[in-house]
Amino acid sequence: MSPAFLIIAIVTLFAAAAAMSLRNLVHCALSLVVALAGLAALYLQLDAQFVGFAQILVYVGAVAILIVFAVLLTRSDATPNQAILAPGWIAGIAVSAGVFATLGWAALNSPGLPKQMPPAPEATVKNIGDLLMTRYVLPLEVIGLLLTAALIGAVIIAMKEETPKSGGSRRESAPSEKLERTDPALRDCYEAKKGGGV
Amino acid sequence: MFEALDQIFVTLKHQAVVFFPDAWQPLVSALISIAFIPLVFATLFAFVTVFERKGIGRIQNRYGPNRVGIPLTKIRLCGFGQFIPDGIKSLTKEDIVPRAADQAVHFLAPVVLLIPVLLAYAVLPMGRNMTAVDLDAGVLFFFAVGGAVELSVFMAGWSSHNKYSLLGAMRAIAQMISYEIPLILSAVTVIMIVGSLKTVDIVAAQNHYSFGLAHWFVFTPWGLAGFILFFIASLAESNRSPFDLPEAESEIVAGYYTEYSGFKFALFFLGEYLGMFAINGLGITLFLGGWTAPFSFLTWVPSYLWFFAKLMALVFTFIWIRATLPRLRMDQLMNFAWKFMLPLSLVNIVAAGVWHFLGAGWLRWVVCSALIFGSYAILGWGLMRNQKLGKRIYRFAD
Amino acid sequence: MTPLQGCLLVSALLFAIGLAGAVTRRNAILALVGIELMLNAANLNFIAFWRYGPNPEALSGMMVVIFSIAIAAAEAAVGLALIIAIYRHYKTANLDEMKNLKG
Amino acid sequence: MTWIAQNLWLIPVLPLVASGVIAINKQPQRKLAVALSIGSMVLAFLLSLCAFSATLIHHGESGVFREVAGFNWLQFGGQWLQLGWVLDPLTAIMLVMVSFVSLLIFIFSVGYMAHDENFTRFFCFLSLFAAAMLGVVIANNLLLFFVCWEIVGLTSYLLIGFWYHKPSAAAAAKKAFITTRIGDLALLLGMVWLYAKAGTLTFYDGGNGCLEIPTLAKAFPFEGFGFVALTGIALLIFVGAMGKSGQVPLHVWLPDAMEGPTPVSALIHAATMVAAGVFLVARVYPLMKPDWSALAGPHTIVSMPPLDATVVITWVGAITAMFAASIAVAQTDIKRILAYSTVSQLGYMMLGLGVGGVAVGMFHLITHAFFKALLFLGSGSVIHGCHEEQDVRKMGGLKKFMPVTFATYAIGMLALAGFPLFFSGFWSKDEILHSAHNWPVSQIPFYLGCAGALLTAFYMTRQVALVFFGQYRSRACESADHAHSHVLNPPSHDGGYEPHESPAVMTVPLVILAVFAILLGFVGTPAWPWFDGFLKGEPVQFNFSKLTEGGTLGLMLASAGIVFTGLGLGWWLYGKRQRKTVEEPDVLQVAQPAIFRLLENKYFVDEFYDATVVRFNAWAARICNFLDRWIWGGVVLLVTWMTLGLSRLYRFTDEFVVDLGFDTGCETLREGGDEISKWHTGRVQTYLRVIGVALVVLVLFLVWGRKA
Repeated sequence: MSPAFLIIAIVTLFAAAAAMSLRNLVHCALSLVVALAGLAALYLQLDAQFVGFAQILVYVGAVAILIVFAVLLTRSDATPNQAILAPGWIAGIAVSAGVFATLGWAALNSPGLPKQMPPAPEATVKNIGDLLMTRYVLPLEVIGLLLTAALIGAVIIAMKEETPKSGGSRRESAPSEKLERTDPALRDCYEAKKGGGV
Repeated sequence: MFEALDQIFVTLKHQAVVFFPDAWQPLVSALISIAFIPLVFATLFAFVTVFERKGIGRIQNRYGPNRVGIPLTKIRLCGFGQFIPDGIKSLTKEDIVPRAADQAVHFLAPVVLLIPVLLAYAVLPMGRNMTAVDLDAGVLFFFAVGGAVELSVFMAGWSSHNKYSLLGAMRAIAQMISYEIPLILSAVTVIMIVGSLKTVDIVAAQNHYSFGLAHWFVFTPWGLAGFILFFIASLAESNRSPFDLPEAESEIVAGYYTEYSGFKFALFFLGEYLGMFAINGLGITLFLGGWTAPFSFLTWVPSYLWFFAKLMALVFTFIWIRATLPRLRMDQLMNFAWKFMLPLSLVNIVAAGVWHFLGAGWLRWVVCSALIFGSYAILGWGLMRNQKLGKRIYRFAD
Repeated sequence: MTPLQGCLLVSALLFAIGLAGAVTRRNAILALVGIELMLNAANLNFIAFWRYGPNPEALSGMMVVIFSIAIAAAEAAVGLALIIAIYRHYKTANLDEMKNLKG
Repeated sequence: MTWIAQNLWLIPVLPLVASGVIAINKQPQRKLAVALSIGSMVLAFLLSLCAFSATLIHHGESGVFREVAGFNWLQFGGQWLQLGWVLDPLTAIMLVMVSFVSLLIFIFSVGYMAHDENFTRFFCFLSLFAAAMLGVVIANNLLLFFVCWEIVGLTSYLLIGFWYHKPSAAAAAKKAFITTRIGDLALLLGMVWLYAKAGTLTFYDGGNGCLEIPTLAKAFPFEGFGFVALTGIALLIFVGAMGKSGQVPLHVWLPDAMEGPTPVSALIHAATMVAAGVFLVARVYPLMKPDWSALAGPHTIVSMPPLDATVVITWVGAITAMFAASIAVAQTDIKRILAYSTVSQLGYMMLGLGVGGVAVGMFHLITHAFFKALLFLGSGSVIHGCHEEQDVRKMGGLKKFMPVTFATYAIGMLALAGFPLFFSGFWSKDEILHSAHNWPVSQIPFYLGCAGALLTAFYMTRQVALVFFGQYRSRACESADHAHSHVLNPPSHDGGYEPHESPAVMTVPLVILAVFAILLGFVGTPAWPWFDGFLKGEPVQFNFSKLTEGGTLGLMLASAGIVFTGLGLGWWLYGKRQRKTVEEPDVLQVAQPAIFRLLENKYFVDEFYDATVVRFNAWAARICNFLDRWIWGGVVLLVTWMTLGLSRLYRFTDEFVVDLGFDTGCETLREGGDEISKWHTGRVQTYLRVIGVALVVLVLFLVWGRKA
């Protein structure tokens, strides 16, 4: 339990809690970014360099942007003045508390967990690439297929049903509309990043 | 003697480090090399601002700044002292924050912009043995931290509660994300060929000569195509013209930093330019052989000079383009990214693979060139035929 | 408490937070965010077990994380697309108003 | 095996392809149709010439030159049914005749049908007919023969009824079809019987053919009265031939068939198809007149050969010849006269086959084909010139209007009448009479033939006199007011409705045919019986003394006398004093009203058939109708009612027994579903909570399971 680990963990957890509890959705998204960045830092702590950077690239660079766009597209970026909690939220809190209790309890009293840290393994990008191309090649292909399907599906779902308005209103329009036009593009980019990164 | 000149900064750093106790030495060396980056590039930024103004003035056949030299003296330096009053002005101006703005985010935005940009320099090899941190996944790291820029742009645009800011931010994000794909995909070709994400390895792979000419990747078909794609994409990534829609003065006042002034604005400005330098540095590392000399008989010139020479050349090209090309329209921008550059970069990856597996010989040159130019011709023909990038249509308010 | 257990605790807490958010908040996007958090908690578990596990050379945990990141990407894309489509249709993004699908 | 014998099949296939292509083309493409059909016929004609020359080359060496080719068609039981074609003198001569006459008549039709809007259909049918006819000619297998034979019948039906908007044409087509059906049925029976006996239908198959001695000897052993079956088969096949070539009593369809366009009458109902019956008899002659001694084998002595089919053939032929000729005397329709003369000439051919063998009958067939085609085309030209007028009483004096037609027609008429020495008809007919005279069985056919010859000369003279001499009796023929004649004949530019000479495309074939009608006779003179030798495969040499020896000369003189008598009589009655008006009664009618009426009404054969066959047929049909309507219909109705009742029963049980149970069951299920669906709130987060609880429970369970 190095102090660095403690600090990072605490920051991450607080950011996550904030992401789940703030009123303004954009603040939530930003603090989610902080939490994810913290997780990436944790991965680096655990000598998983590639995964850490991939985490930043994907989550900070794309998922966060995606969420932010979704927030703007659903017109919910203003601080809501009605209740932010769904009815029956107490039960939810209770359930999640129970889940945490069971998980933590299991983590603490499960015997046979290795006590000390083994030497850092050789986890260079080259090894990862070799493994991806040899042993995990089938999952890789499947993932590629999945991403393609998700890309097409996302585009189809989010496509506007009615034809976009033509004329000057198309050039200088309300942000949401412009975003809706560029919206599928985001998903695309995000998928291609995965392809390029791995 | 030339080796000494080449390694002078490295040796100086060692001299400085040895004064510290051994436990601290790695930390100190890292700190030193990190501390130098902002210093060097901030001065470069200061110089380039003036350089750009003068260059554009030259191209537009007018005087750039040509008065200010060293203060309190008569030395003019043809106006290259201009950045000093500019800096003073921007540091002393009042810092205005709109009442409706989201204070915290509005304050954080420039910081969030600047930090990743500075981080990105950590993996750039600016000379022989002059890489701050030689990460195993260096290029990935570069792109990862580059991704944070979009976030800061969004923060700036959203937090200042100004529709122009929001428009600019959205434009910028859409544009950056769209052009990040050709950027990364064209970099992937190099990574494929070199077989490593380490920037140092990439430079080393280009650091040998035949017939006196360096083996830069830009001298291969796929490398040339990749470099051109990378260059265009980097133009868009750093929001330079003709891709400067995010801060299109004539359309949206100043884009996402409409509501920024004074020091924060200066930070944004700095961030923009540093980002431009960084991405050009990456382009140099990937395609233009990093700090290596183009010709074997020029290897005696110190490596960092080569790096900065190439950097300045690219920056000048940026300025030149800015002074030359008109601004695109949003749909043209998107079409260009998704329908032209993305397919071409994918084809380019295939071409690189072909290059790799055909082995040495004249055949791979033919095949690669045929592949790239054929796809280029087909794409261009198809897009031009149905007028996707056709000439501007004037619409009137209705 | 060993470092592994620390990691596990952190991930458990992260998971719980994500679950709580997904269960309690009204906004669909935040539910999605919570799910992302849970996924990341799971990833953290994988990494931790890979790091402290018997043979880290297999890199299995890392691979799983890489794939799960990819899947999370797809999941986020499609999920947000769904939310946007629903918003277009119902003009709301509140989960407790989307309850037409019931017996 | 010669190349031509290998590829003999091309000859019928070419017109077949032509007709197919024409059939799938659009109606107005006349040029294409003409080009295709005539081109294919030209090719077929050239190929036929190749075949003929091949036979000529091999002529005179070691018996009859004969080459067969075949292929397995379909297999039933253990054996293959083989189709094939044969090339021998008979085939060759028929090929040349058929293709040549067809070619000429095609060319003629181009002019004759020029105004018809179904031009292309006409040529499609014609080509199809030519294909089938050529197939009949080359067939080496009774089955293939029969198939082509039926197609020929079909095309004849189609072409007789070509102007189906005329009720008479439709009726005639039907009549022809049904009448020939009777004969074809007999032929089919004979074929089946032959197959049952001999086990093959191939004519010549190197000793295994059904016409060759070994097979016959095996199939019809002389002991055990095999010859009875043989004669029966032969007679059945002959009935088929009777149907096709209009022998009494199946001749009734042939005169009515003249309703079709004149080229059709010329081609099908004079030259080729009706001759197919004769050709059939000639083809299967070994069955008709078996070589008993060869059948019996070397060591059985045939003391007295049994009667064979040729006797019947002879009698039928002789009667037909006389009978039809007598009818032709009293007809007024130019084409009907020719039709009856065709019938009688066919009778002559049969007579010749019966008494004299293949060569005699075939020789008359060939010559007759040419001059009868010539006559028909001439009549067509006349009809064309007189604006669709067919009544000889309304014509007259045409020789100044259409000289070419007159000249050629006169040649044809003389050939038919058998004018001595210079016309082919004389030689062929004379040969027939000669061999009839030498017939051992009876002399009556000979006398019948002579009477027929006399009548032939007489009625032909009558026709020519009425048509070409005197003056034109039908000025501005208002009678040409049929619906189509206006369409077909716009008023010709040379002033009103004057008869006019036909265009060259029609007259040139006439001339060619006329030439052949003259020349063809000389290949079969008694002095140089080349035709006979050619068919028998024996070398012939010129021997003038043949003319004088063995009563030949006397017989020639006799027949010449008969011919002159007929001509003179005809000229005396009709030529010398021409009739003035159309309505004026016929000379014979004045002289012998009763007989004339009998003849005019064709011995009331049609009425007789109407009274017997047709009525019986109608009555049987009525019986069948009654049976179908009441007996079988009743049974079906009964079954229907039973089914209905049964289904009613089922329905009842369904509604009131089965459904009740299901309804209650479904009801309870639905209520249960309602109860359970209350858990289904539609709120995602509720489900998520439940999942969380489930997770907790799972973990606890695992822990306890580990503990326990």
